[in-house]
Amino acid sequence: MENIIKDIQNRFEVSDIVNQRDNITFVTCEKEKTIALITHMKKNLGFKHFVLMTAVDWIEDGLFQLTYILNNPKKKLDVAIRTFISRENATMETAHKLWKQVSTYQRELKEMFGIDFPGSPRVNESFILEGWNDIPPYRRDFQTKEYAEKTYFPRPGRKTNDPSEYMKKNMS
Amino acid sequence: MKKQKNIFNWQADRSKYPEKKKNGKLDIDMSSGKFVKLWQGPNHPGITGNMSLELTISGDEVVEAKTHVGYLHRGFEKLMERRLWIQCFPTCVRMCVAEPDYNEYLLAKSAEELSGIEIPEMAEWLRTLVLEMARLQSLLRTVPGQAGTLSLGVGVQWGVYLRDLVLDLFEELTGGRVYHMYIIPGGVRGLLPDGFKKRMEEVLKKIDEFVKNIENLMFNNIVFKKRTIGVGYIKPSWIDKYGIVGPNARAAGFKRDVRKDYPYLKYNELDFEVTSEKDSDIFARSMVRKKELIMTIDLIRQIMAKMPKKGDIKAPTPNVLHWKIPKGETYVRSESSRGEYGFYTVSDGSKTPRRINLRGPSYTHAISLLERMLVNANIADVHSIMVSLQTCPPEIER
Amino acid sequence: MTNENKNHDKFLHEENKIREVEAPDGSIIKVDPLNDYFLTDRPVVREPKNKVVEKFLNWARAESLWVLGFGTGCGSIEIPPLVTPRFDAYRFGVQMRPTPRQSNVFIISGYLAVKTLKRVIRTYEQMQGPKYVLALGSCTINGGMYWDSYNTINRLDHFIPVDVYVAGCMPRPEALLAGFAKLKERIKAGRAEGANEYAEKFDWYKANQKKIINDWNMPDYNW
Amino acid sequence: MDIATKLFYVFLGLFIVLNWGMLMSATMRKIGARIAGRYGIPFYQPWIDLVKLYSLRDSITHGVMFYLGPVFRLAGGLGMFLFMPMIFGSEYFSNFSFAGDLVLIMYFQFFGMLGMALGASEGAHPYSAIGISRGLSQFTTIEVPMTLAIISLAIQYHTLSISDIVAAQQGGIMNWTLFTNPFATIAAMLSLLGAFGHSPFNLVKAPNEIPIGPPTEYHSSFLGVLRTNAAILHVVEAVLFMNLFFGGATSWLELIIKSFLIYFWSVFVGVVFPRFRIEQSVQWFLKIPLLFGVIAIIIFM
Repeated sequence: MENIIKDIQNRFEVSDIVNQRDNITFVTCEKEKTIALITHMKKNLGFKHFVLMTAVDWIEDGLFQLTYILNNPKKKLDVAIRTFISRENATMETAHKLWKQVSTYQRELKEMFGIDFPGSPRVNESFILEGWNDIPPYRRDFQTKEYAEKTYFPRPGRKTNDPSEYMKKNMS
Repeated sequence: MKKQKNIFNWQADRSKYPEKKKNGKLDIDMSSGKFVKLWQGPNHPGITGNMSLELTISGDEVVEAKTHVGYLHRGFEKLMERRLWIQCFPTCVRMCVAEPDYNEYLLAKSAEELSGIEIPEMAEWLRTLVLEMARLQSLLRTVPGQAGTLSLGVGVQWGVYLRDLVLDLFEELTGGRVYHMYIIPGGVRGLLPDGFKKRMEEVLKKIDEFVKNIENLMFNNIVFKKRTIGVGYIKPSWIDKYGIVGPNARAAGFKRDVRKDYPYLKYNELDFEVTSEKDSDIFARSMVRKKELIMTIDLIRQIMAKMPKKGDIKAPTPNVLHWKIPKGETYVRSESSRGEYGFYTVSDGSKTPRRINLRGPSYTHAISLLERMLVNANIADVHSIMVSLQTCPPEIER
Repeated sequence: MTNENKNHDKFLHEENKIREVEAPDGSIIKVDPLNDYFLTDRPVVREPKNKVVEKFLNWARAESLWVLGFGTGCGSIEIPPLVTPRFDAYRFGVQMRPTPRQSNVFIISGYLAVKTLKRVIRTYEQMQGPKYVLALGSCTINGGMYWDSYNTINRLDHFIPVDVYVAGCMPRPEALLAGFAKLKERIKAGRAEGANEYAEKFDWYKANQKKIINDWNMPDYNW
Repeated sequence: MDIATKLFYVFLGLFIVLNWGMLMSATMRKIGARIAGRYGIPFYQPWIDLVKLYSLRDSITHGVMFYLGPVFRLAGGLGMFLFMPMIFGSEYFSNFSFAGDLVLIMYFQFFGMLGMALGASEGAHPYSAIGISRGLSQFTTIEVPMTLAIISLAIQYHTLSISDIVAAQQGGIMNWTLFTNPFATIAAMLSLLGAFGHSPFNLVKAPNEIPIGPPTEYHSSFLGVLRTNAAILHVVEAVLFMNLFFGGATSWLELIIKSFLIYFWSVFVGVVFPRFRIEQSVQWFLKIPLLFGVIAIIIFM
C-alpha cells in the first residue's frame, strides 16, 4: 500500500492522504490530473475494479467533491481519489472509456448534481427522474421538504416534533 | 455462434443481423418494418421488481436493449441528509427490500468506524448471524426463481414457503418480518430468545430437504438444462470491464468474495470455501447460488455452534439524539447475496450525515451489463438472463 | 380538457408533437398523435343494474378478484408469500393476472414515485370496470417514511380512487388478506364504485395528475 | 329421430361437456396447487370467474375482427364437439358424426387457432403478435405427428369415421388402439402435450415472457367466450383421443374417467418441466413424435 501511495504521490502530487483502514486510503488529486491518475492506476498498478463514483456537495466552499473508489482485486487494496471542482458550471472530464459502467454513474451525477461530463454516452438522457423541472435534487440548496409540501398534497394532521425536545418532555 | 451440426439442431446464424453501418453502428431503421420496439415493464410479470426494458427486436431476436430505471426513486440519499444519524437507521433499511439487513449493518459500521466505537464480541456474532439469515431468505427466493422464469413454479412455491419460515425466525429475534432494524450503532438490539437454536435447526433441516428436491427438480431437469446452458454467457474479460461482482463473477471463475477477501465481523473465524463455477452461463450462475445456499446453511450452523451464550450486546454510545460524528469519510463493504454491497459515508461533524452513497451490485449488473447481454438474445430468454443477474431495482435508484 | 401544466409542452416527445406528414398520394396531412391515434371519449358512469341482479353479480365479482401483477413498490415483496403455501390467497378467489385488461384489483404496493404514478394511471385506466384499488402501506396514505421526499407522492386518493387502505410498513400478508376480506365486504355491499367515482370526478383527478406529472406525453384517455 | 330431439340432446351433451370441462380445469389446478403445497382454488371458482367476466361493465373493443376472434375460436370448439360421437352406441350422444368426421375434426382443430390469430392481431399488441406466430408454428408441427398417427389409424381400420374406429376397438381392453397400434398412440399422445399447451409447451401464453400471448388484449365477455371455449375444447380433445386410442366410452362415467386421465397426462408432465423455446419445441416435435408416427405408418403399409 505504501509503495503505491508513494508512487502516485511522486507522479501526480496527491495530497491529504488519509489511511482510513489498513486497506483503504483516501487521497486528493487535482482536477486536471485525476483522469490520468485513474488511468495510471488501472493500467499499471492493477486497480482493475471500479467500485463507485459519486459526488459530495460542499456548498459552504462552493465546491463539489468527486470521489472515485478503485479496488485492486489481487492485492485487496482500495484507493479513493477525491477531486474538487467548482460548483458553478460544474464539468469534469469523462472516464467512460476506462470502464463500461462509468457512463451510468456519470448519467446519474449529471441528473442529480448537475455535473456535466462532456462526451459521456447518453449523459443528457434522463436517468432516474422524469420531467424534473427544478434544480438538481441532490444539491444541498434544494429543499426536499418544502418541495414535497408544495407539490404532493400532504395529508393534513401530520405532527412533526424535534426528537430531542420531544423526548425531554416525555421523559420528565 | 455455434456451427450447425445437423438439421435437427439447426440454428440460424444471425450474428450478422442487423447490418452494420460503415461507422460500426447498427443499422436500425424503425420505418423499414423489420424491427419492432417492445417495452417490457414496469407492468410485466417477468421483470424483477419495478423497472423496464426497451427492446428493439427483429424476429425473435433482440438487437438493441435499453434499461429504464427510476420507478422506485425515493431520494434516500437526500432524505438521510436531513435526518439525525439515528433516524437514518429505519430509513436506510428500506433501500433494498430483498435483504434489508446489509443496509443496517453498513450504516452502523460506518458510523462506528468514523466515531471510533468498538462493538462487543457477542454483538458481532449476532450481526453475522442476522446477515447470513438475510442471505438465506434471499437465496430461497432466487434459487428456485430462476426456474420460475421458465414457468416451473413449483420450486418457487416451496422456496417462498421456507422463506416465510426464516422470516418467522427473524420475527422472533427482531420483532420485524421484512424490515428488522435490529442492528443499531454500537451493537444489536437483543439476545437470542430461548430455544431459538432448536427452532433454527428445525427450519434448516427443512431447507436441507428442499435443496435435495430442488437439485432433482431444476439441476437434473433436461429442459431446464436445455434452456439455460450456454445462454446468457458472460465473458471473463467483462468482469472487470463492467464491474461484475458476487455470484455473477464467481460463476465466471473469479473467486471474489468480500467475506474472504476483506473479512468483516466474524467471518475469519468461520470455515468456508468460496464457491465458483467456470461456465459463466445461466446454469452456472444458478449452480453458484445453490452452492451458496448450502454454504449459508452450513455457516449458520457454525455460527450457532461457535457463538457464546451470553455477553454484552451493545457498546456505550453517546446520546443518539445529540450524537455528532467526527468529520471524515469512509467506504465499508459487505457481501450481499448479489455481490459487493458498500456504503460510502461522509460526515462533516454535524448531527446529520453529509452524504451517504450506496454501491449496489445491481447498479452495474442491471444497466450496462444487461444492455450488453441482451443483444442477440432470444426474446424468450430475456427474463431468465435478467433474473440470473439477480437485479434488484430499488438499490439502483435508491 | 385544458392543459394547465405549462411543463407539458416542454417535455413533449418528438413523436407526440403535432406535425405534417406526406400521405401516399402526395397530399400533406396534419397529424396530432395524442388526439388522432387514441380514443377521445370521456369515461361514463355505468349505473348498476336492478337490485337483485346486481347483488348476485357483486357476489360473483367479490369472489373472483383478479389481481394485476404489477409491483409498484417495496410492498410487492409480500405478494409472493400471499400466493404460496403459507397464506394461499387462491383459497379466497384471489388470482394473479399478468395484464391490466383482465384484472380487476390493482394492488398499489407502497410508495409511488412520480415516474411510476404515470404508469399506474395508465394501467388503472386500461383496466375494465368495475375495478378496485387496494393501497398498501402507510406511504400511500400520507407518504409514510417518505413524507418529505421530492419524488414520491403523499396521498394516493388524489390521483385514483382507493377502496381499501392496508396500513403498515410493510403490511404483513395477514393484513393483506384482511384487506381482501374488507374489499369483498365493500363489493358485496355495493359500495366499491371506484370506477364510477373516477368518471364522476374525472376533471378533478386529471387536474391533480397533470399538476404533478410534468412529462405527460400520453393521451388524456388511456382506454 | 327428428331434428328437435336431436338438437335437445346435442345441447344436453354440450351442457354436460361444458360443466365437466370447468370442473376438470379446476381439479387440475387444485392438483397443481397440491404439488406446490397449497390448497388451491375452490372447485367452483371457474363458474364464478365466468359469471364475473360476463358481468363486467366496461368492455373496450378494437374493431370488428376483435369481436370475431373469440367467436371463431368458439366455433372451432363447437365444431369439434358437434361432429364428435361422445358416447359409443348411444343414439342420443353421437351428435352429428358421419362417415368422414375425422377429417372435419382435424380441420376444426386448426380453425379456432386461425380465427384467434385474426382477432388477436386486431388488438395490435406486440405480445399478441409474438404469441400468434409462436402458436401457429407450434401447432403446425404438432399436426404433423398427429396426422401421421391418424393416417396410420385410417390405414389400420380402413375408415375415417370415428364411430367405426371406436366400434373396431370394442370387446376387451386388448382391442384398443393403444395395444393394436402402439406407435401411433405414442406419437399422438406426445403431440397431445403440445395441443393442451401445458409446459414445456406453453409458449403461446407464456405468462412471464409474453403476458399472455394472443389473449393479452381480451377481457370481460371476450375472455368469457374464450374460457367457455377452453372448457369445451379440453374435454372434446380428450374425447377425441379417447375415441381414437382408448376404446371410446359407453357411458358418461367412462367418458369422464377416461378424459380426466388423458388430460391429467398433460398436467402431469407440465408440473415438473420448464418451458421450451419455440425452436426447441418445434425441433422436439419433429424428432421423436415424428419418428413414431412414421413407424406407425410403415407397419400398416
